[in-house]
Amino acid sequence: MSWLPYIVPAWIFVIGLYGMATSRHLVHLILCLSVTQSATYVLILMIGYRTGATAPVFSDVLSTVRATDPVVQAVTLTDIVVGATVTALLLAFALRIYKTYGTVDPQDLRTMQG
Amino acid sequence: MSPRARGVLAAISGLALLLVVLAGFAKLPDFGVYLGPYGTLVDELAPIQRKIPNAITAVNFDYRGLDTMGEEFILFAAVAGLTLVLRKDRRDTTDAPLPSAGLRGRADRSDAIRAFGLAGIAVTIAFGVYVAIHPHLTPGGGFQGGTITSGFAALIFLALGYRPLKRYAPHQRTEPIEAIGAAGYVLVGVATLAAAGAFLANCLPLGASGEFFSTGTIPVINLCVAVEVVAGFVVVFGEFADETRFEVDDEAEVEP
Amino acid sequence: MSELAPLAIAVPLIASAATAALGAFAPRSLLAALNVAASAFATAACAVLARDAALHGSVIHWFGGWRPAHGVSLGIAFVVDPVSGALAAFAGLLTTAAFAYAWTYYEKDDGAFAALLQVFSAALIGFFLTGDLFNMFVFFELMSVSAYALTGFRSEDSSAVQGALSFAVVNSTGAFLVLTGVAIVYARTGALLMAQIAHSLGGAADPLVVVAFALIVAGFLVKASAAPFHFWLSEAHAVAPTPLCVLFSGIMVQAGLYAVARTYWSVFSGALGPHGDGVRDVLVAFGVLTAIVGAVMSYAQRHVKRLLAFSTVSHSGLMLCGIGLLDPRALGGVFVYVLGHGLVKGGLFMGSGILLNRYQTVDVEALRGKLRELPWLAVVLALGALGLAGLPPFGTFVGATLIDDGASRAHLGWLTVILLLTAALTGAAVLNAVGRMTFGWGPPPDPRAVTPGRENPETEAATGLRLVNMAIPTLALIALAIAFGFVPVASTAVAAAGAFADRTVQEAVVLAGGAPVPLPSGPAVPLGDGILHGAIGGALALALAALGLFADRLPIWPLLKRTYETAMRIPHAWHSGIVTDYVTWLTAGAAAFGAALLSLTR
Amino acid sequence: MAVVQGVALVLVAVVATVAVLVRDPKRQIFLYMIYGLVMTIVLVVLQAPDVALSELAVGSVAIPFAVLATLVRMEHGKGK
Repeated sequence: MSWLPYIVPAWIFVIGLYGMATSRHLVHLILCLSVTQSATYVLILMIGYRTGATAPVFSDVLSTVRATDPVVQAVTLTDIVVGATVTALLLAFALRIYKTYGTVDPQDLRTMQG
Repeated sequence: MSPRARGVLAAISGLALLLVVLAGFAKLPDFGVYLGPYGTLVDELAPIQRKIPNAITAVNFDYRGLDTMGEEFILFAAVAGLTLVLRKDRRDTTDAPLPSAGLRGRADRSDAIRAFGLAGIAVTIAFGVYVAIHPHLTPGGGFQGGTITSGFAALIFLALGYRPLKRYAPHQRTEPIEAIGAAGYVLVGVATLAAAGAFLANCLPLGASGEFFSTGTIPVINLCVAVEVVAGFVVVFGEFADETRFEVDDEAEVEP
Repeated sequence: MSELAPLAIAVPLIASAATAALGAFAPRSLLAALNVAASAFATAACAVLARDAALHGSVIHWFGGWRPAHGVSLGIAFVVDPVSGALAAFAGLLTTAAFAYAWTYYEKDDGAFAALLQVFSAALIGFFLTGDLFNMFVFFELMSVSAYALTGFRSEDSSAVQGALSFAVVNSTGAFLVLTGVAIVYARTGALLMAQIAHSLGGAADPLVVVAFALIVAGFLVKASAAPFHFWLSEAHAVAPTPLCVLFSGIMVQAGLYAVARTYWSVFSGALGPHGDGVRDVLVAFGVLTAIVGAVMSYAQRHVKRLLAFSTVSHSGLMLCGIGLLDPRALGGVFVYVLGHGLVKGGLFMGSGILLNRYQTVDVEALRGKLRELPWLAVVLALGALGLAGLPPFGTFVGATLIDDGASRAHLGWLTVILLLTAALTGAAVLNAVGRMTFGWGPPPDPRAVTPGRENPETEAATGLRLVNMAIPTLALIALAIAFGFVPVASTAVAAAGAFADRTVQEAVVLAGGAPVPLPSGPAVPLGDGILHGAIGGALALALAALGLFADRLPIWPLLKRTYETAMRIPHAWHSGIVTDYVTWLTAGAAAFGAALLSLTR
Repeated sequence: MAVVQGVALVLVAVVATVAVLVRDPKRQIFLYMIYGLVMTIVLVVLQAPDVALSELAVGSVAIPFAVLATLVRMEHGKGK
């Protein structure tokens, strides 16, 4: 049953989606999207984790201590920075929408119906 | 859909998705058991092949350097899009000053806050740069250090105000720098393609492990990334700071 | 020769950064020339690679020079087979056309449009060429982010930003699904190179493999705009700058479909092969749903760009059916269809851009009778409509023929009928609009319906040189679409799809460094039945268009009208324009897709 | 170590839930910052110091800054 910890990223992913789906404010929605994305980081890093291992930074080249998977960490690292800029881009969109319509409730923004 | 109907449907389908995902997760290797050959191999080989103690950096800037190049341009595209939306919009519609003070009411910014702010800015830059330039030796690198360093722009704005931000972190001028950082990464790739026959293959001497000038192309690429990340986030901070700009304040803003 | 593969993305990226850095100072003509040259280079590089791959076998470039050691890959590889090379070249071609069309487009812009478009095209090319699953995700994100920014480009028009937001929220969520799938498949195999994952997965599937496949494919289906993940598409298309719509509809959506095929054939076909029937049923079901929803919605539109966008949804469903048949012959048909459809749809979007430019609107009712001033454009649009319906000699009919072959080989004869009908309906939608805009035919609009206001013109009014500048690429794409039908590609496409689907050869070549295998000559493909089918499709399109235009003269018109309007309320209600609804549908769709796959592959 | 990891993981799931269910962005952003901090702890106990550094800078400074600026702007009503 040692897969139980994986419930955590699955839960964060789904609760983030639920928050997006029921959101009534675009800024809230964007932060929920960011929470959903963070679920993927947790999942990826958990997958690369190995019990008792250290971070894959070796102070001396001939180290014999087991290390965690550097690939997953490299992957996550860049993703976090990218996630932040995408969040910023979305906030800019939300702000622009607000300036026109005076609202950021998705329910009130239905000009695209059809 | 009505909000209520949507809430119900979202809850039901979210639950269903959770079950589907968990059906797969249940067959994952136990937590704490890592089976894959990839990471293990990199851990073994990176210190030998690249004379680098930090295996993450080796993956980021060499073994999977192409991914990082892609991520660099994601940053580039997102910042360009953000600038486009916010700046064009300000030019078009909101030239008129807004009525009241914004994020930083200047009246309540005491000398103590300024002093702490200045100290914070100095520490942020020092720490950020330190983290940014030693990725081949310790945890850190252009991404981490770059984001930390760029925090100085946010601090200037919060502690000192809008004008100092414009003066010490003029984000319109950092935009070309961001592009140069992004282009630098690709140009390293093209140069190594010409020199070593493969895109992003190392063609510089590796040096001795643990020294500052070692690991070949990695510090060069790291520098490009650091430049781009700092410049990119300075633009982001500057653009959002511009959004809270009110002319009333600009007049009264005190230089530090 | 493999050096061309990284250059195909490096050159556009450098051009992009240079455009952004110099945009404020350099003369516009210089930047335009730089960008067209960079795109043309990328196109040529991909074409050469594709040709090379066909003649000598897959072209592989190992980034950083890290070849696999002892069967374990350390790095990332671009693996160019004839299919991925050809599609990358096509992406380059459409980008070049878009740059040419936009040559004088954004005169007040400081280069941001060109810089972003260049990043977008590099991302597409990288997406097609890569042989690494995580790298594919990176290019997927790069493509998406530059597309969001480009969609919101006309930010003076606030609905553009709104469309961009819906697009970004839905597609980002899709990307997270892909990433989750990649993560759990990495946990199982410890590999990211597709060939190595496939090797390591072997021939056994358990729920983990099925769920990983479901998540990855569901995420890519968001990009492919399969129902119920398609809602973002019409919004993004309606507001995006026209040169961009050409790329969105012509190749970006198809990139999502390509990724579905790539994921199945290069990664999961060994493990899921024994459950092929279940996978096929699910994919075809989603494809049919998409084809029908898209066609019906397309026919109901009066905004030309939205009409074309929904028609893209429908054609994407058709191609998804072709992929879902899991048959190399149908798959070859899909690849031909991508090219044929991309040329036609690109031409149609460029035509709509001319309308928008000249009349500041693309609302059919507002344009009633106006197209008489531009008879050549009416002809182009009508021809494009017939191309959508699959009338020979448009390239689409060759693709449709092969997909039909696959369907009958899988004993799914009914599928042929549905695909014929939906394609005809999308053609009819355009013909209907052309009839109204040119001759003022058709019943007048319901006065209760809201009339959309003037749209922001994308450019200064088209006169003289600028009109010529926009007309040339439009005509060129439609002409190419017709000419493409005469190129004997069918047999080669089937052979290329066979190589694309051959996982064992890919493993041997990529992972073990085996000798590449040149493309064998494909089977003979008789097109007789296909020509007949295509002719029926064209005739159906004309008949359905006539029904929309002249049905008000029938005695049963009031009943017909009431029934139609009542029935259409349901799909209209789905397309509510509310982004949270779209997220809900996406969640429901992903759950349904995963659950269906789990139950059918037990 | 296992206990610390367990606690951190449960905590991150709880904070995520709260951060999502608080509907008012003005309050949500502070929970989001706490979420960033908890996430940083999780990353540290998963032996990912590099990632933790990034998350700290992004989740506790960069995104909150952009969000707060956006919310301040929204306080002032629509443009023009």
